[in-house]
Amino acid sequence: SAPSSTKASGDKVAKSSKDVDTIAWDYPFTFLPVYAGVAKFAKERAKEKGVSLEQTNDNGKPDVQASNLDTLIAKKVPAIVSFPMVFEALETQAAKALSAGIIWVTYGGTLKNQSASITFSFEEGGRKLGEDAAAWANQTLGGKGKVAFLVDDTIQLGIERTKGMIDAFTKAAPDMQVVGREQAIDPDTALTKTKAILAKHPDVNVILGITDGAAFGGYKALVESGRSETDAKTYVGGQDGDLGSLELIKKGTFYRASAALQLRDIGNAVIDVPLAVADGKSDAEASTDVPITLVKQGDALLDEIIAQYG
Amino acid sequence: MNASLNLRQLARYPLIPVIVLMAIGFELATGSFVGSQNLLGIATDSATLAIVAVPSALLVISGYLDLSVGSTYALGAVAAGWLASEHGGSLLTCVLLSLLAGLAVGAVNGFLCCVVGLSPFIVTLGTLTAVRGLAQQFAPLPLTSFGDSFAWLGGAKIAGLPSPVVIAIVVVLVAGAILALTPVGRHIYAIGVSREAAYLSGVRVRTVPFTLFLATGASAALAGAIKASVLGAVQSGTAGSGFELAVLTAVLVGGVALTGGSGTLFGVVLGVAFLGILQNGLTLVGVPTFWQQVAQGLALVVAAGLAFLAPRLEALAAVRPTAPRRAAADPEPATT
Amino acid sequence: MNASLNLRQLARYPLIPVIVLMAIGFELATGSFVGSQNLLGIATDSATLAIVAVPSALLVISGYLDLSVGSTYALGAVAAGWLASEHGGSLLTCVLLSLLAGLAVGAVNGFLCCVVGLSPFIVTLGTLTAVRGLAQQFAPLPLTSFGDSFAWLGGAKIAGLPSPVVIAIVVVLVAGAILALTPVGRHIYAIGVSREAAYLSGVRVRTVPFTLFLATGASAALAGAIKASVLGAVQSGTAGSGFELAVLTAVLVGGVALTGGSGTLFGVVLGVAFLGILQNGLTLVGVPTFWQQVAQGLALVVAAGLAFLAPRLEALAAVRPTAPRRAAADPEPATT
Amino acid sequence: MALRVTGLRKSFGGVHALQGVDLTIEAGEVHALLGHNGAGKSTLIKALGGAFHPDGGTIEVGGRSYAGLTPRQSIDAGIAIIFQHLSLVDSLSVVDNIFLGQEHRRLGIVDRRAQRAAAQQLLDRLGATSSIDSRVGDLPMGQKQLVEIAKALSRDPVVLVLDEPTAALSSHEIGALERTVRSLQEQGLAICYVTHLLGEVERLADRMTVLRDGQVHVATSLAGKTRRDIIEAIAEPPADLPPAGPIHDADPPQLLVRGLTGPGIGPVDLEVRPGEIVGLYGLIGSGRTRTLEMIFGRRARQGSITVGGREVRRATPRAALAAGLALVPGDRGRQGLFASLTALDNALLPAQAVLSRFGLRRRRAEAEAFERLAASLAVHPATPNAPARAFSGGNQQKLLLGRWINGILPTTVLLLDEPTQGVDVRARHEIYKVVRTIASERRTAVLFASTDPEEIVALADRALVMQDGRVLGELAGEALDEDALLHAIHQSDTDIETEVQSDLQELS
Ligand SMILES: Nc1ncnc2c1ncn2[C@@H]1O[C@H](COP(=O)(O)OP(=O)(O)OP(=O)(O)O)[C@@H](O)[C@H]1O
Ligand SMILES: Nc1ncnc2c1ncn2[C@@H]1O[C@H](COP(=O)(O)OP(=O)(O)OP(=O)(O)O)[C@@H](O)[C@H]1O
Ligand SMILES: O[C@@H]1[C@H](O)[C@H](O)CO[C@H]1O
Ligand SMILES: [Mg+2]
Ligand SMILES: [Mg+2]
Repeated sequence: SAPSSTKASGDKVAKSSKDVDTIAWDYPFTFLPVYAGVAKFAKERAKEKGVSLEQTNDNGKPDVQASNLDTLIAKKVPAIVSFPMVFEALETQAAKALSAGIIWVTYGGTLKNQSASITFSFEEGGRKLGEDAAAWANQTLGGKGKVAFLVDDTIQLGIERTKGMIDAFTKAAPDMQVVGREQAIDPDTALTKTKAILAKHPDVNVILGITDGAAFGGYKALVESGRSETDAKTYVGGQDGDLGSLELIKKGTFYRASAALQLRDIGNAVIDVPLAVADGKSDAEASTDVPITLVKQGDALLDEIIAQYG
Repeated sequence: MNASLNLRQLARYPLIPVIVLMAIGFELATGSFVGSQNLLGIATDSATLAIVAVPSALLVISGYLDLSVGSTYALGAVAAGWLASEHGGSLLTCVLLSLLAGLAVGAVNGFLCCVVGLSPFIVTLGTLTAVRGLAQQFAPLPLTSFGDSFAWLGGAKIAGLPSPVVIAIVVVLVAGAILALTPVGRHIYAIGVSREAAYLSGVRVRTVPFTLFLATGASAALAGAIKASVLGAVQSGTAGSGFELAVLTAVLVGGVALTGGSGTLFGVVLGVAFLGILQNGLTLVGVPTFWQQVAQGLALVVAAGLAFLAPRLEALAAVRPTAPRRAAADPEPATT
Repeated sequence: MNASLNLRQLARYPLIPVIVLMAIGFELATGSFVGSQNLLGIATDSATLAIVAVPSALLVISGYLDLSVGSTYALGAVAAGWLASEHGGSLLTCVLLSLLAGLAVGAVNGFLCCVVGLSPFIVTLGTLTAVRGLAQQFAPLPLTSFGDSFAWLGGAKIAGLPSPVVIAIVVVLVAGAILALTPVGRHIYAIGVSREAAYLSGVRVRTVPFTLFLATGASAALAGAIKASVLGAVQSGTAGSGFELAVLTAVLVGGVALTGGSGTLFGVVLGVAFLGILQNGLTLVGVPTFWQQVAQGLALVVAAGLAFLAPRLEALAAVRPTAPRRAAADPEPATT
Repeated sequence: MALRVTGLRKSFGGVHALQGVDLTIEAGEVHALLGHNGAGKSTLIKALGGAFHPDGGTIEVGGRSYAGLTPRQSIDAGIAIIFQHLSLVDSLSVVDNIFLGQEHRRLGIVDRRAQRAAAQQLLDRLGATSSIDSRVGDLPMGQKQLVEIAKALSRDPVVLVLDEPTAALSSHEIGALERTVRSLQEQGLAICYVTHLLGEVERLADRMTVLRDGQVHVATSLAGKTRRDIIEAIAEPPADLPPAGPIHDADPPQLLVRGLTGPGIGPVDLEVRPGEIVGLYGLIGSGRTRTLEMIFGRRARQGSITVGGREVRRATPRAALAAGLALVPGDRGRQGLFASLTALDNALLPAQAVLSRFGLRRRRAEAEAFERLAASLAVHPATPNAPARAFSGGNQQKLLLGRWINGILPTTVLLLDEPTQGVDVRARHEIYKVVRTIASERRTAVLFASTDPEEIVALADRALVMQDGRVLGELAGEALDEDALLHAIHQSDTDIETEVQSDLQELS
C-alpha cells in the first residue's frame, strides 16, 4: 500500500483518486500547536487512503510559502492543499497549479482559482467566543466589568479572529470596560502581558485569547495573582481547542470556553477533499466547511476532542 | 570622594537614570507601576532573561556569541515538560534532564566554535534552526499537566521571593564573582580583546569559551524549564521564540560590546531590567500594539546612544577624581 | 596554470562543489530538480535575496551591519502596494515611493551608525522593530489589487528572464564593478580592516558606509516592492519577516566575515544560491517539516565549516603556483 | 646550555621562513639574534613561544626536548618572551596584563594586593612611569613596551627572549632596560636579544647568531668584532647617503605651525622649509606623536597650520592630505597597516584614486607603481598580492612609508613618526636615502619624530627637542650631535649614552 515514489508521481494529470499518490499540504504556521494536531489526523487519513502526505516548511513567511508552492508546482505533485498566509497573494500559484493539471485545494478560505476548498471561518470562531463571553458577562456581571483581549494583528487569520472576537463582544456587552488589547499568541507572552494588565486592573473579569495558548497564559496570570481557579466572576476563553485548555474547561475552572477547530475533521478533509476532486467532484461538491464549535464544560464534544488527542 | 564616585558610576551606567525616569513616568501615567505586585511581576518575568543573559554576556565578552538560546530554551522546556507530564518526573529529574539537553547543545556549539574554530554566528544560527526542529519533532503537541513537584521550580517562594528571581540572583552573584574575583574572569576579557595575546600568555583560549557555551546552553534550558513550570505548559513551536534576540539585546543594551572584551554584569542586569520595565510599562499604559513596537525600537536606539555616551560621560565625570580608579576609555573616536 | 588556477578557485569557493553535489543529489532523488521551470523558479525566488544581500555584503565588508532589512522590505512593499492599490500608482511612482522609504530608513541607520557612531547591531535591531511597527500602523490590513502597471515589476520577462532575476543581475554587476574596479571598492575593504588606518589615509570613513546603508535600505525596499508585485498582495505584519536573517546568512555563508574587511560578491551570490537550492531541494524531496528545519540548521553548520576550510584549502592549492595572483590568507590561527 | 634549537624549520605556504636553524644559548649569556628584515628572527621566537608548531627540528629547554611547544609549555619551561608585536590586551589594566595567565591567587581568587605590589616593583625597576591601573590601550607605545617587558620578567624565567624591545623606547628607558638585562645576566639567565640597533649589540651581547633568509649565516663570539663586521654579517654594506640638499633660508616655510595647542601640548611654534628635514627629539611622552597628529588633524587642536602659505583650517586628515600633508603614523599595527589587505593596497591606497581614470582603477599603473616603490625601498618579498600580515615587521614599515613616498601623491609636507622602527640597518639606510632624495629633489618638507639620537643626527638638518609638550630648544649644523641631544633632554642620565657610537658615523 506504500505510495510509489514521488518521482513517478509527476507528469500526469490525476484522472481519479487512484492517480493521486501524493498530497502536499502547505501550512505556514508550523509553530502553532494546531498544526501538529491537524497533521496527526491528516497523516492517519493519508495512510488509510494509501497516499503519501508531504508538508512544507514556510516558517510563517509569505515569500517562502510562495517559493515552496512554486517548487511543488515545478515538481508536479498531483495535489496541493494550501493555507495562504495572504489569500490574494497565492492566486498566481493557484492558477499555475491548475493549468499544470494539479489539484489545488484552498485551506482556511477560498480563492478565485481553485479546485475546491476546506473552509472554517476564523471570523466566526472569534465571534462565537465573543458572543458567549458577552452573554456570560451580561448574565453574571450585569454587563458591567472589565475585559482584556489578547489579539493578533500580524497575520490575516489573526486579524479576522481578532475582529470577530472583539466586535461580537463589544456589541453584545457594550458597557464592559476594555482594559487591554495586547498582541499575544503564545502562553509566554500572554502571561507577561496579562500580568501587566492586572497590575493596573487587578479586577479584570474577562480575558479572551486569539489562541488557546494566549488564553492559557492569561489564565495562569490570573491564578498567579491569587484568583481562585473556580472564581465565579471570571471568564477566560480562547480559540483552537488545545488540549491543555480543554482540560481546564473540563475541570470546571474559569477557563470557560474554546472555539475549537475539529482537528480530526479538518485532518480528514486535507486528504479527502483533493481525492474527491480527483474523482471528478466539482468545487461545490468536493469543498468542505468544517464548523468551528464553541466547546464548554459539559459538552459531549469536549470529551470527544480531548479523546482525539489520545 | 563618594560624591564623585557616584557621579562616575552614574556616568558609567546611564541606564540607571533612564530606568529611574521610566519608572517615574510609568508611575505618573498609570499609578500602578510602583507596587510590590507589579515590580515582583516584572522581576519574575525578567528572571529567565537574566538567567540566560548573564552567561551569554560572559560569552560575548570572551568574543563569542550564542544565538541558539531561543531554541535551547524550547528544548529544555520540552525535556522537562515531557518528563513531568508523561512520566511524572520529579523536580530533580526534570531539571537534570533539561540541563543535560542544554549542555548537549552547548557542547555542540562550543566544540564547533571553540575547538574547530567555526564562526559562532553561523553555527549558532544553524543550531537555533536545527534544535527548534528537534524540539518540535519530539513534542509536536503542547505538553501540560506537570504535577506538583515540577511546579515548585517556577512557583515556590524562597524568603518571600519567587523562585525564578532567587535562581537569577544566584546566577548573577556566581557569575559576578567569577568575573570580578577569579583569574578566569580576567581571562574572559583577555580572550575577548585578543585571543592571540591571551593564547601566548598561556590562557586556555579554547576551554574557557567552551565552558561558557556549556553554561549558556544549560542556562537557556533551565530558563525554558522554569518557564514551563511557571506556565504549567510547553508549546515546542513558540516557547522561547525570539528569545535569542531578547537575550542579545539585554546584553548589548547593558553595555557589553559585540566585539568582545568589555562590559560588566551590572550593566547586563540593568539591560534586563530596562527591557522588562519597558515591556511592562508599555502594556500598563495601554499603548497600541504597533506603537509599542515603534517605542521598543526607539528605546533600543536610545540605549545604543547611552552606551555610546557612557565612556564620554565617565571621562567628563573623571575630570576631577581623587585618584582614578580606572582609566577612562578613549573619549574620541577616529572621526571626531 | 589554468588547472592550478581552477583548483585554487574551487578551494577558495568550496560552495561550488557543494552546490554541484546538492544539485546532483536532488536531481537523483526527485528527477525534477534540473529543469528550466524549477531552476528559473529558484532564480526568481532567490533574486530578492540577492538584491539585498549584495549591498548588505558591502556593508558588512566595511565593518557595519544592517538588521533592519526585514522591516524595510515590508515598508517598501507597503509603500509601493499602497500607492498601487489605493491610488492606482504607476510602476514608476510605486517604485520611487518604495525606494524613498528605503532610503529614509537607510539614512536613519547610516546617520546613527556612521555619523554619530552608535552600535550598528543595536541601532538596526531597533529600526527593525520600529519600522515593522510603522509599516503595520500604516497598513494594518492586507493590500491587494495593484493593477497591471505595477505587476510588470515582478512579472515581466526581459530577454527571456524574469524581471527580478534581471534586476538582481544588474545589482550584482554594478556592485561587483564598484568593488573590483574602483578605488571606493578598496576603501570599503580598508574601512572594514582598520577604520583608523583608513581615516588616516584620507578615506571617507563616514560617507562610504553611510552610502552603503542608503543602498542597503533602498535595495530592501525594492525587494519588498518586487515581491509585492510578484505576489500581488502585501501584508505588513509578515512581509519580509525573518528576511534580515536570511540576508545575513547568505552573506556570511558566502564567505564574508562578520568582522569586516574580507569577502567577495561572487561568494555572496553562491551563498544566495546555496540557500535557494537548499530550500527548493528539501521541499522537492518532501522532507517532513521539522526535519527540514533540522536539515537547514545543519546545512548552515556545514557552510560554516566550508568557509573555515576555504583559506586552508586555498593555501594548500597555492603551494605550487606559477605566480600567486593573490596571497593565501594566513592558513593558521593562533591555536591550531 | 639553557636553550638549544636544532634544525628548526617553518614555512608559510611557499615561504620558507626558517630552513634548519641552530641556536644555542648558555646560561649567563646575552646572545644577539640578528638579521635583515624578514630573515626569520621573529619566526624563530614565535616558535619558542608556542605561537605555532614548527615543521621540523627540536627545541631543548629545561632538560627536555620538544618538537614544538604550546605557550603553556613554553612558559612552564621558563621561557619568557617579549614579542615584537606585543601580546598585550588593550582593555585590561597594566597589572592585569603583567599577570595574565599567571595570576597570583589565594583560595582561587586573584590576590590583587600581591599583584599590585609586584607590578609596581617591576615598573619601578624598568623606569616605567605609567600607573599600574592604567588601561594598557591608553598608553603610548613606549610604555606598552615596558609593560610587555615587565610581564616577561614577572615570570622569573630561565630564558629571556626580547624581540626588538627597544624599537619604541627612548634612550632613557633603553638605559634602564640595559641595566636590567645585565643584572639578569649576572643572575645566570640566558638572554636572546633581537635588535636592529647595533649599539645595543655592542654594549650588551656576548655572542651573536646572524640569520639570512631563514638560515644561520654566522654564529660567533662578539669578542673583537667591529661594528663593520656585524653590519657585513647582516647584509651587504649600504651605499653612502646622498648629501643634504641646499636649504634656502629665504624660502618661505612649507610648513608653518603657530601656537599649536591641545591637551598636554603647546603652545608649539615650528616651521619646516622646502627640502628641509627637521627631527623632533624627546623622551617618550614628550608630545612628539601628539604634535604630529595635531598637525595632521588627527586630534583636535588650536593654533594655525599653514602649508605652502595657505592655512589648513579643518583639523581632519582629509583636509591635511588635500593641503599636501601626509603622516606615517607611529603605531603601525593600529594606525597604519591593513593587515589582511595586499601589499599593493597597503602601499597605494591613497594613490589609487589619483592613478584611476574615469573613476576606474588602472591595475597596470598600480602594479608598475608598486614595483618602483618596492625596488626603491627594498621591500621583501616584492609580491604585490601577498597580505601585509605575511610581511616581516620591517617590511611592513616600508609598505607604510611607501604609502606616502610613492611619487604619485602631491605631498609637500611629510610627517614621519618613528619612520624606521623595526627596520634593519641596511634598509634604514635605504629609507634615509629615499627621504633625503625626496627632500632634495622634490623639495618636500619633512618633519619626523624619533627616539633614536643616531637617527636624528643621520637624517635631520635641524632638530627640535621636546619636553612636556613644548619645544625646549633647537640644534642644527655643527651643534647637532648625539651628545648634545642627550644632554638637552636629561643631564642626569647621560652616563651610558655617552658610550653610544653612531652606526652611521662608522659607515660613512
Ligand atoms: N604568517 C605569515 N604568512 C606568510 N609569511 C610569513 C608569515 N609570517 C612571516 N612570514 C615570512 O617569513 C619570513 C620571516 O619573517 P620574520 O617575521 O621572522 O622576519 P624577522 O627576521 O623577524 O624580520 P624583522 O626584522 O623585519 O622583524 C618573511 O619572509 C615573512 O614574510
Ligand atoms: N608615561 C605615561 N603614562 C601614561 N600615559 C602617558 C604616558 N606618556 C604619555 N601618555 C599619554 O598617552 C597618550 C599618547 O601618548 P603619545 O604616544 O602621543 O606620546 P607623546 O606624548 O606624543 O610622546 P612621544 O613623544 O613619545 O611621541 C597621551 O594622551 C599621553 O598623555
Ligand atoms: O525565532 C526563532 C526562529 O523563528 C527559528 O525558526 C526557530 O527559533 C526561534 O526562536
Ligand atoms: Mg621580526
Ligand atoms: Mg610617539
